[in-house]
Amino acid sequence: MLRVSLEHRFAGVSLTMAFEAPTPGVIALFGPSGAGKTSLMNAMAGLLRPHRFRMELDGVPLERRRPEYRGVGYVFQDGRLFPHMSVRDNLRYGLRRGGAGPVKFDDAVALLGIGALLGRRPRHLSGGERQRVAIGRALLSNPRLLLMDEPLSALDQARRDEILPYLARLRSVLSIPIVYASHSLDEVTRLADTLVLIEAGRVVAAGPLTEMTARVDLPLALREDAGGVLRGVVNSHLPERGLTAISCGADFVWVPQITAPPGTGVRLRVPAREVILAVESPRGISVTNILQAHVVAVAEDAAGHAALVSLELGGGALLARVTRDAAERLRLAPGRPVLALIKAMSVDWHQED
Amino acid sequence: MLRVSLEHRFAGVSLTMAFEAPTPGVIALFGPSGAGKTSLMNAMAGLLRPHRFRMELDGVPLERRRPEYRGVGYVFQDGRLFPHMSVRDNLRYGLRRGGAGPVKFDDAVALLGIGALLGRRPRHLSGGERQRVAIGRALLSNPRLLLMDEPLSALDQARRDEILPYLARLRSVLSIPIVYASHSLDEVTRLADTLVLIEAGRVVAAGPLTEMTARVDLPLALREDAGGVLRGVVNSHLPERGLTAISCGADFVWVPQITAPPGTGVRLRVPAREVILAVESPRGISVTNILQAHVVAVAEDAAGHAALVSLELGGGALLARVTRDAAERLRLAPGRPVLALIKAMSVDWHQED
Amino acid sequence: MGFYRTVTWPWPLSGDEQEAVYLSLRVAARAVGFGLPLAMIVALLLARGRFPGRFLLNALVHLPLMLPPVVTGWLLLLVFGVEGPVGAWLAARFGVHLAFTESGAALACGVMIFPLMVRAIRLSVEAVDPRLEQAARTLGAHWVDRFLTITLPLAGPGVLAAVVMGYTASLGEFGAVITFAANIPGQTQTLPLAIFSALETQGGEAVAGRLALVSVFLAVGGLVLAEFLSPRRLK
Amino acid sequence: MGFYRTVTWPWPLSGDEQEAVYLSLRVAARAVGFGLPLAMIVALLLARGRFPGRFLLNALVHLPLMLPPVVTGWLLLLVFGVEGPVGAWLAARFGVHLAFTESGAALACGVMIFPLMVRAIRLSVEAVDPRLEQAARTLGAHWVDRFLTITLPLAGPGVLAAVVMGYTASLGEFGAVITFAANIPGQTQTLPLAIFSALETQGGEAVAGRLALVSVFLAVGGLVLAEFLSPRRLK
Amino acid sequence: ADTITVFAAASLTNAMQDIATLWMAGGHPKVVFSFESSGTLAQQIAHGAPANVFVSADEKWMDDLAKRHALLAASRSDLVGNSLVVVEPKQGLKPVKLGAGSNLLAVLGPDGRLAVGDPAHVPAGIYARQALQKMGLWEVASARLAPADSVRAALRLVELGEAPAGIVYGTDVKVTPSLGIAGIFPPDTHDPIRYPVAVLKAHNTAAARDFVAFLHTQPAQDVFLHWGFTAP
Ligand SMILES: Nc1ncnc2c1ncn2[C@@H]1O[C@H](COP(=O)(O)OP(=O)(O)OP(=O)(O)O)[C@@H](O)[C@H]1O
Ligand SMILES: Nc1ncnc2c1ncn2[C@@H]1O[C@H](COP(=O)(O)OP(=O)(O)OP(=O)(O)O)[C@@H](O)[C@H]1O
Ligand SMILES: [Mg+2]
Ligand SMILES: [Mg+2]
Repeated sequence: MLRVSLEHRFAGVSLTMAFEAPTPGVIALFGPSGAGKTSLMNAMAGLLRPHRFRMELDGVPLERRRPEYRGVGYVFQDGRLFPHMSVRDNLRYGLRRGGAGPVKFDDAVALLGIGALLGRRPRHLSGGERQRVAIGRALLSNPRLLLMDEPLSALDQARRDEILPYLARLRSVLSIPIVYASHSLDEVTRLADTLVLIEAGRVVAAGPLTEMTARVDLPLALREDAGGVLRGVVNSHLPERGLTAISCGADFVWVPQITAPPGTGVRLRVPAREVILAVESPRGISVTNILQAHVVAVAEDAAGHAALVSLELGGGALLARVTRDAAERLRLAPGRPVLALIKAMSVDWHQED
Repeated sequence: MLRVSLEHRFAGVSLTMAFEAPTPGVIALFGPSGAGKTSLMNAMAGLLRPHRFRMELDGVPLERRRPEYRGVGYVFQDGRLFPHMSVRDNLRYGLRRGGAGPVKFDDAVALLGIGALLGRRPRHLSGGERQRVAIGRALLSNPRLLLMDEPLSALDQARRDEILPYLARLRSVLSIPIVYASHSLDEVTRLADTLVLIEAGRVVAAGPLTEMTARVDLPLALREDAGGVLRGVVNSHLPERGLTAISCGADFVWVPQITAPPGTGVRLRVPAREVILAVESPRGISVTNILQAHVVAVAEDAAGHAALVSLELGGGALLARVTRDAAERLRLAPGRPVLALIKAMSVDWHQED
Repeated sequence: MGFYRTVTWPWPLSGDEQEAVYLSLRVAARAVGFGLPLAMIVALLLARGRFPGRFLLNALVHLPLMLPPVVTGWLLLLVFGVEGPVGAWLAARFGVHLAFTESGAALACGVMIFPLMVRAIRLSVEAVDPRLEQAARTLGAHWVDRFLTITLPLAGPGVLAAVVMGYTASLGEFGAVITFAANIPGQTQTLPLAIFSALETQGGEAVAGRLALVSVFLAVGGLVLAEFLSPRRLK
Repeated sequence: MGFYRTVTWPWPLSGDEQEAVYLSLRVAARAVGFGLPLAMIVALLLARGRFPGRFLLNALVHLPLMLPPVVTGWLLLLVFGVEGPVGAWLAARFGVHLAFTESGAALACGVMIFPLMVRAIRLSVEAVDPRLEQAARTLGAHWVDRFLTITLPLAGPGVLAAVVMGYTASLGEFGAVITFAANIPGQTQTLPLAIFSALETQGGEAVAGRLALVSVFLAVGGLVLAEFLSPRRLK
Repeated sequence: ADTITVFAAASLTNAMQDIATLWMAGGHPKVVFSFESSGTLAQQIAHGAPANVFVSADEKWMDDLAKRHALLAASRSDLVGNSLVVVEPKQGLKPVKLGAGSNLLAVLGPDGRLAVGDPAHVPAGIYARQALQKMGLWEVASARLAPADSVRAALRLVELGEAPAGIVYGTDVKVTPSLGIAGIFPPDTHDPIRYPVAVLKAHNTAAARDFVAFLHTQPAQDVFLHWGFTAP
């Protein structure tokens, strides 16, 4: 369990935040620019000394330890590579001081794709290359807790997609808890176990990811990219149709064929805007998943043109966004049974561990 | 017209890039980390002197002018605010030197939401706040060409959504051409007129955005977030149903009601994965747009599980991604007429000017 | 050992001593005041410039540091004396005489502290991130503008250090001053010269100690001021 | 004017002159060598430390700059002379005599150049981005480690400047050395002292000029070396 | 250990070096010198400087050491004497009448200064002050002085044209070809200029005593004469 609480005032800005989250696991700090994510992380690393601060990791209070003895790895928002050292020496810096850990130098280098850069100085790197080195440096210091402040915002999608699963693996294989600040909902839903929503120096809500994403009462649901998360297990592959069946509780969800063997735990993310609701089963249509569900709650967006529908399925909860017009046509209301039509292509899947 | 060509070698990395693009307009440099975007921009600003370099804007060769007389505004990837000046003085720095321009101090401040920060020093700002100030500073220097190197990657979605239309407006109202580096396809498709795809120091393809996005032969089409772009005009609003009809050539596309008055030009982006294809018209379904189209080309992704379908509609070209299974079930092939089912919620719209 | 008991509290100062104090302050102010702008320019040239003769300039600036002050004073006489090339010209053209005058003392101090000031400023200028200067370029700032608005303010600690070192060193400058400007009470007898005179006089240790204490007070006053003005506090 | 014609090419040097050159180099090397580590520590304390007495330390370090060198030499005599508290203890305990020895000349030089070295290093240390030190902290580096691996290497230009200034200033140090170590050929007569002797000798200006030229050559050699080693080139 | 360290007033530099050469040519132990102002040397000796012999440019500093019991009392003697002169550039040399009704100040012109050793402590300056006082010129002249930190520095000011005239020792003018003596102060206008010598008690060696004795021999005295010194 990680428990953190903080009170601090900057000239003009005051921060009062507290949360707790199970460990190991990824705790996402999600909030807009200026919400206080970096300040919270600085406090956790011991670099900011707030007026009040408590921090307890698995029963061990850490707030009094000095940063160098706290064992908290930190990927800074602003990189902070050592300009006078080669990439190799930057990476080794933590390696030598943190003691040998489960992360190996060569593995980290290979994974982050920085093998060709080892001899260079940081100022000869591109923005994204720099950030990858910073991630490697923090990983190799063998921390008991890893803080990552928007580590991927300088990276392209391909590189992100490559690194994200590795971060997920860190969580489960190394059982290093990770606190992850981001304003990308996509990253957060792919990675987080616990979601801490921060706004203007306050924690708006905190809880397990799957619950938080299906709630229509949080500002999350109003975002363009809102979506629900299901947990499931790979059931079987149908190579001839290029599909894989995932069982989520009572339901099967079809996705384009994946490589994970049957039995693997996966996380499925279904964007709310891509969920189609129907009351009759359509035919001759490219949609592959037609799931039975019933409506839990309906809410309107601020403009009143879109309806947010919280759905209960056999194996979890999802969110759908439809036009108000459609909601009226289909007479959506709590308790109404509906069919959730989900393109196989709409389902993002990620291996859990 | 902006014409740029460059040849340069760094130790171990060689760059050979050339493109031309109509002006005014937004030219997006799109490519992965380390592709050469920043190097190209540095050369355009005069800060890097490549071995060979040509740059011509509207017939005026610029490559020989010194940076301070080139009139090129630059939002740097790494911020570079002046640490010894307040936010206000940072913003005014370019304002005083660039001469009075169409962008007003108060407007820029209001738009970027930095009014409360004017008295602060940059090191008391959060990462996102810093980037907003950097954008303001470059805008206010009244440049003839604006370079923006991943200006929004440190910003949250809400702030991005707020700033993007303003950047689009800059393009059309002020007719300042903008070169915009990004690895977010979303930003690029919302903003760009011309798309320059860069990879490993080479220009892979360049051309008008709408053409580039509908091609199945570019690496673009393989991305999760691939999607087609349609240009249209607001036709009419249906307040009682909360919808707006957009006419794109011969077609109408329904979107959740928008505020732009009839006659406004808009850009619609339809993600490939959200396009459903059907051969029969479905009923009792939340999908609002059912558009007639025919298949232009079909390609498979690398794994062979998804089919990329290039569609021709009455008013433009779209891309659809369906499972291979569905493509087979529906017997999709060039020339086949299909129905493209598109949720109103799936259509992102952006005002053109 | 007995000496320690003989040093007395320096106040009140005698008339001559007061005069030496005021003179020292005036001389230090002029040395620093006139030297600083020049030191800035030279520091900038050395830090950022790439021109032939750069190394020569560097060596020339260091000259007063590497020669015994007496030699510096003597070279000043050779150059700025009435028969020296510059001195003759100054005398003929403007009727200005430097030797034996307060201005001469200030010149000697200025030359002696010049390398210290240049080094301090140069170090700070070299520490300024050139990427910030690049940013200023794209905003239309030409080089003078950039220097005044970006480089110089960011090199603030160096400029402050230059002023502090120049001022304190001026208060201690002896050999070059006495050689070039002689030791004329009220005109060129700065504190160090008065201290030296006292020290060389039989039984003058106590007076020398008193005056040295005054000198220390003045310098420490300058340090306090500098500490107070230091950019770290302003930030 | 006639003087310029009388200065002759300094080579070959006479035996005494050679000895003065070697002695000067040895003294400068010892002054810089022993002074530098101490200057680093003091510079770090002044730049980053917040402790009572910090200001006093700062003032103390500046003392040799603000006093006439002769007074510094005289204070050294009072402290390190055979009758001085430290000098007496050193003599009784270790049989070490500093006053009027080569070691004493090195001590006098070291004390004189100390404020210059501290200032240069301090300036560079203050210019090191503390966020990099923070990053090193989170990677487990305690303060000595951090200082040696981050702060010091990044303050490289300052350390180099300290060495250059210390070395060149040592080659020019006069008042404190002659007062504390006397002017004994082969033992404490460094180049500046030899130059002084020449100047005091009737008709010795030409010799003084020659020796000053030697001094300049030595210092310029140091500058060349420093320029060559400067971090800018290494980057 | 046989080496003799001699602390001697700076104005003796040339003569002493010549004598040392002479001395060592006779197979005697090596002599090394430290030339400085007498005051500095005396203070260094008081602080334990390893000098065997001290030659001062005036009596006072020798008295000072005597009071501190630093001298081998019996060894103290007067070595040589010197004269005090007014020096001017040879070209356009204007002779100066020294004594009552002196035209010394007229030589300086309207704003020229008279270069002297610092009357506060430089022996030559102290003698100059005595002489000027005796001639009744001190009141006026004291405002027209250019006091230098040594008599050589004063001489150099005249040589470089900064001062039209100066008061220095006769020995100083001898070897400076561009300068000439414009007048010699009558011996009664100032204390006798004498250079006392003594062996120092703390470093009293036979060689040192021999060397002092040698200084009084005719060959040594001839060298002093050659450099312009007078008999004590
Ligand atoms: N040293 C400081 N002095 C004053 N205000 C500060 C300071 N540091 C941060 N703030 C303010 O505190 C708030 C939180 O800043 P913080 O950097 O924690 O935000 P963030 O959530 O990390 O934002 P971003 O996503 O933009 O990086 C901001 O409003 C910022 O302006
Ligand atoms: N000064 C330099 N010396 C050597 N190589 C360099 C230098 N600057 C850039 N490079 C290399 O050139 C390539 C292009 O770098 P550039 O910064 O232009 O990439 P980018 O497209 O902006 O990447 P990113 O999205 O990560 O910012 C990279 O491989 C980088 O390592
Ligand atoms: Mg932040
Ligand atoms: Mg880049």
